[in-house]
Amino acid sequence: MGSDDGPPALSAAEALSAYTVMVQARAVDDRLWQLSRQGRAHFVITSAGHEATQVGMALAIRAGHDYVVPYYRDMALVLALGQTPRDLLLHAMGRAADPASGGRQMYGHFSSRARRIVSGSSSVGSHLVHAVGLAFALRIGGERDTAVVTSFGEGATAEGAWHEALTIAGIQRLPVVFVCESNQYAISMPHHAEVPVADVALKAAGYGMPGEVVDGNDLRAVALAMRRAMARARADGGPTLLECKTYRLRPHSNADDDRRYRAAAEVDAWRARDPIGRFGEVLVREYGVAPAVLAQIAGQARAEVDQATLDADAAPAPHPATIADHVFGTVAGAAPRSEDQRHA
Amino acid sequence: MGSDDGPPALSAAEALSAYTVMVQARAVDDRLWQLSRQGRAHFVITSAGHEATQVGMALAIRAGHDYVVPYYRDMALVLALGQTPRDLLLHAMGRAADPASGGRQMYGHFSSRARRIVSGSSSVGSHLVHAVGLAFALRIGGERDTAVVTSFGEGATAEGAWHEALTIAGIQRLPVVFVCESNQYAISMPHHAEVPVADVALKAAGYGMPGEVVDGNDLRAVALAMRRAMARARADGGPTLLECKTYRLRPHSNADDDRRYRAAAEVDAWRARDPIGRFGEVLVREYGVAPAVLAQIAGQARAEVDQATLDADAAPAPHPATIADHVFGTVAGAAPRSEDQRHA
Amino acid sequence: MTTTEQTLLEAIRGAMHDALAWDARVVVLGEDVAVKGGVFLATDGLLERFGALRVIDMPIAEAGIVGVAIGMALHGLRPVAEIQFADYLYPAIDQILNEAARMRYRSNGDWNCPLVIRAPFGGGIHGALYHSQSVEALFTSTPGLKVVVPATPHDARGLLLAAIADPDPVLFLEHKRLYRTLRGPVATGQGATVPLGVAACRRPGRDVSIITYGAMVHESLRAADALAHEGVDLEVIDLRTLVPLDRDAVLATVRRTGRALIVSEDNLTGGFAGEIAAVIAEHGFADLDAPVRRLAAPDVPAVPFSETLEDAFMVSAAKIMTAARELARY
Amino acid sequence: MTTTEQTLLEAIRGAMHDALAWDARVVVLGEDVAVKGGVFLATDGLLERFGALRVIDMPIAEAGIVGVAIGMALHGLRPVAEIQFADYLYPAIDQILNEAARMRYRSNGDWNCPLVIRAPFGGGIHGALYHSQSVEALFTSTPGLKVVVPATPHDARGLLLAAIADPDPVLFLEHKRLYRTLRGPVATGQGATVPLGVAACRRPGRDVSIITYGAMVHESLRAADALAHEGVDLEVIDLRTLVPLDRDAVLATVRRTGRALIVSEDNLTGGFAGEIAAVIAEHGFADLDAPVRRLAAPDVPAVPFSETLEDAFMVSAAKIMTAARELARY
Ligand SMILES: Cc1ncc(C[n+]2csc(CCOP(=O)(O)OP(=O)(O)O)c2C)c(N)n1
Ligand SMILES: Cc1ncc(C[n+]2csc(CCOP(=O)(O)OP(=O)(O)O)c2C)c(N)n1
Ligand SMILES: [Mg+2]
Ligand SMILES: [Mg+2]
Repeated sequence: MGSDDGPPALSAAEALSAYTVMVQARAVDDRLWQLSRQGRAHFVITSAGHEATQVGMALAIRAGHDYVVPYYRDMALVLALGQTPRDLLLHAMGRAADPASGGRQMYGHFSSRARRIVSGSSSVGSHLVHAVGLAFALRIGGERDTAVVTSFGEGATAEGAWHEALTIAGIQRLPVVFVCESNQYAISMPHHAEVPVADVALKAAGYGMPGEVVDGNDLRAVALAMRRAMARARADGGPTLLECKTYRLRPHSNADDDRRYRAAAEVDAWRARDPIGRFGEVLVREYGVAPAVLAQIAGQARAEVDQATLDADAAPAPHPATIADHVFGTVAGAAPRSEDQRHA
Repeated sequence: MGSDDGPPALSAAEALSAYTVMVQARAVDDRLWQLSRQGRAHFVITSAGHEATQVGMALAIRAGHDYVVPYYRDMALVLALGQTPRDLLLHAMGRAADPASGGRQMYGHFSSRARRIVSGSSSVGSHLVHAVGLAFALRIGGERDTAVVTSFGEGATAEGAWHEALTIAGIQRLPVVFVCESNQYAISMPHHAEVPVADVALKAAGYGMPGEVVDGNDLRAVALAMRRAMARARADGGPTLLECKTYRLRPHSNADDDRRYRAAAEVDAWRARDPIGRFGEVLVREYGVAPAVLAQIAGQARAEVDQATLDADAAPAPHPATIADHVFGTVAGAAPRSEDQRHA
Repeated sequence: MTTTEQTLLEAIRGAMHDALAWDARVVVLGEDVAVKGGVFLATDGLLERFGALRVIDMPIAEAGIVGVAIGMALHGLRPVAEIQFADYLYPAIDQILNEAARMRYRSNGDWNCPLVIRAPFGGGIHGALYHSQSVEALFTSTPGLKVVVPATPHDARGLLLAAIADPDPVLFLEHKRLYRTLRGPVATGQGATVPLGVAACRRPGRDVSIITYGAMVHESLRAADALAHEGVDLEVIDLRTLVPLDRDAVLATVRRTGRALIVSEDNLTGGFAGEIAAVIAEHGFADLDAPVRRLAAPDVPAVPFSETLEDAFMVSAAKIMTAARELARY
Repeated sequence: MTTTEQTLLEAIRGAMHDALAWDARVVVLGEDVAVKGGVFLATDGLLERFGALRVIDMPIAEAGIVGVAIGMALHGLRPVAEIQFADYLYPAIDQILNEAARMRYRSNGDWNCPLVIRAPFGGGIHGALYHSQSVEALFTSTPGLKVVVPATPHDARGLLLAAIADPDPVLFLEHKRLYRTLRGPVATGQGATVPLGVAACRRPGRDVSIITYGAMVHESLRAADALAHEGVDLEVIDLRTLVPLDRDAVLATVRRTGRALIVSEDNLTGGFAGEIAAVIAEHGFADLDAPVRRLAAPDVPAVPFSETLEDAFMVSAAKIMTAARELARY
């Protein structure tokens, strides 16, 4: 159901636009690795291979309405939610105009209050509790028909904070969809060294919520499962744990050498199942899209990324004098104090 | 199997000695509440109601051989492992001779290195990881045929550290038996506000280990389930999660007023199922023990506790000059340093 | 504005009650806070008055409690989370310091975390190692978090209301020994907040400045009364807020007396008393007629249970008198 | 005893290698430490040499890693746990401070916890808020835990071996910027440990004492070399161990120069520099010819990413020169 062999679950427009975002995401990822090799980006963390999972998720999210609490690998997700390649390049290069953090966080820490994309730290697993709190707040505020989505790797499911988030969501039956981007590795460690069971989805049973395994390289399967889970959440039917099985096609980050811990043959086998190529074939076969259209989309993505790179390169770095901005907000009615913020 | 209606699973000697410990534990508990009302014990935390669970556990533990990592409610357990009423009263009164802590910890923090009973903090759920580390050490050291037991309330299963302990034990298939003394409440909060599923045992599925619900007020049922789990652990068959359903018959501690959150009728209903009375009936009915013997056991327990109270009362408090002892150990080969330990 | 006599506990409960009543964004959450009304009854009656959506019993998951409060705050609520004892803040430290304190900065001001974390702390109540700790030193080194320690019922109410109104995370440490033993006048009414970051002079004096906070304010005042008979005149400064620290008040008192005794219930090494001493050493050097002195608990891992050991641990009026007398004579 | 040239990273790896080889009780555990050999390759090759029972890949569960190490230590092993970045020590703080540091004391000496927790810390490597933190201030206020910060390859090896041999928990903070950039002679051999709690004078000088640790030792030495041309003679003290603090060495250098500049990579308020300043203010008052001065990072929540902001954050030789020059002139 909803897999590559099932009936088309997406309209042609949805399918084409999803494909476009996937291609765009890969083009941004390609560029970042290039910039890293050139010493122009200090930190790169890949989303290559996760595009079907992330863009599939976005197909069930109403951007700016539902809250999204992502993790560092979710570049394709935030693109699908409306961030632009330029936003991402500004972020990667640490520019003042970086919309995620004004150049304060390293790449992969996506954020936009306007889009309800929540700022995260780098601490694995620490953000799910925020998703649960947002869902609680929606209930308290009586904001109906809205859900919260949060994502993480399978390695993160070992963290204590992960457990506390699912426990609270389960007890309170809150409108949260927990999406595991289950990519077989946590940096170097294979699934069996990170997770005591074959499927992360099996963990759902301990939290009183449904758990489901999805082919994370199948855009439509992800979209359908996500829509079911989001519908349940919006209808006050409680949380869901979705495990999207996928694969990270590149090293963990630019600091990683994945040849130390996995065989080239394994990576190659997954490359053959690249979610973008796979969905491209679906477009041609089932939606009757001409291969030339796909080539055009790829070309346009590259051009956009080129322009974004130029823009980001030319954008100014944050001014050193702003270093102590936004430590605290302004207290209403308080007189400004002379306490010096800078001592260095 | 092994329940009140099954075949006798314990020898007569085992059964009688188990009963004796249960009675002794209740007598100590009674005394502690009395001392608390008299202002002679600052802190009391009850084990009343948990005796069958705890003494049943002990029937599967080889004292001083298997490690035990208990929690604050495990007084009957440590009695069964060889602690004496005098030890417990010295502990409750904070005497220098308190074997658990030399008067440093409040009552309920049992410990004895000689007996392989591990010192705990008051932080709920923080001790299970130590049990896992001990089990790991046994494997590394090649100490076979030895297992680790750790216990906790159902409320503790919400803690992150609880999850991390079970995750690591599950991944490594370590010889640990996790025993939940599932007593329906965490201080004031009923099971459904603490645990997202009906049975804590259901959580085992997420950790790749068997989970089992046991009637925690049935000494033999607990002993049998524990023996199965310990046998599995000792044979390198991996960890087990055992949930012993029971009830705390008194307030959480002397600082608690349980009338604020539970009905007297509920407490009374459980009082009727008191594990000690219930096992006493088994002794009479199945083991042919004369009721007078039970009365004698009770009398002897009271006498022992009286003597223990006198002893503890007369025992000296820790000397103030010892306050800075045991902050650090002695470094082999290091010259003593003049660094002052006391500044007050 | 009316004034009533309240215990510290009543003042805190009243502040939460009124905040819930006045501001629909305020919610209270924690272990045992709803049905039971809190293990110290600090939230007693709030569930009945405001309902289960705003007074929330949470499972035993401190990181979860603070993390959920962060999520609520991100949506614009004003959560007041209780951690049952300050000793159990540790499992939530990642959420408090890495998440709440750093949220505004890391998002360049796009997000903020207006939440309050209340926790009873402090010793002298036979609570032993894990129900007696002074934990403030763990929280005063991360800019982005404010740390408040009220010493009077009036301040407890006023500072808690200010903390709830504050746009940033505030750790609010309540000395549990004072909950019921301390009574005093409390100004109620919506305007009666006490601003964060402003110390109070509890007793003017000429000879030695005592700089302290929490329960030690009262030990210090007792010592001051007793020493007055010996002709030693102590000034007692109650910091009220540790972060932001009222450096001006600290330096001003040293300027007046030339002698500073910092009194802390925490153990000495690495404690917040060191920060105060450092500020004086750096910026009040020329005013000092004697070395700065810290009076703190001995450097042991935590407060032991038995009365003999607990007494040896706790800083008391008597110990303050000895230290202040010595300093006055320097 | 032979001496070889090694980087800081090689010295640390070598110490673990040799400890594993010499003592069957030693085990190494952490995330990615076995198959990958650590994200910085600090444990590279150890799995191959010592096997999967002694070099253990652990899931992403910091409280679990430290807690398991505690359990191992209770049984008599000597675990060396790696936390991948010091920024991720937070989820393990309850285990480190409430459990490991308090185990010996709470059991009246019956149990002890001989374990080492290694963690890369520090900024200047474009690691941003969560890969650059200086976290020592969170760990220096709880007696029962030792805190070590080596500044040279020789010390890294010697202190790590001493930490592994120590009967109590030790937090071992390694400055990641020095891992590969710093080379130096290292005495190998089983006896070449460096005792915990003893500072080193890296450069004798007459005018100003710089008291520091970690990467700031090298910035300070650079500043000292440069200032020598201006006729300002700096003494540089490398604390090496923060707990226990070598108070004697701190007070002795102040006695020699009369001027103390404490240099810290951490932000100012609440940092460990305050403790050092306080000790000097209390016990070295009579020796001071000028106020104690702390040079630290600005009070912001953590190190920002972009180079402009990171440079503004980091204390550098240039900033040390300015501060030392001013202090020398006082
Ligand atoms: C609390 C914490 N511990 C460790 C790390 C270091 N770290 C960063 S990513 C990562 C692996 C995460 O694996 P997984 O959750 O499976 O996500 P993936 O990267 O595979 O998408 C680790 C260990 C961290 N960032 N935070
Ligand atoms: C980390 C932590 N949080 C909170 C507490 C306060 N506390 C002590 S016992 C308790 C309830 C524990 O309930 P449960 O685990 O079910 O065990 P029970 O007491 O019912 O046997 C709580 C919340 C604590 N000791 N430690
Ligand atoms: Mg992964
Ligand atoms: Mg319970």
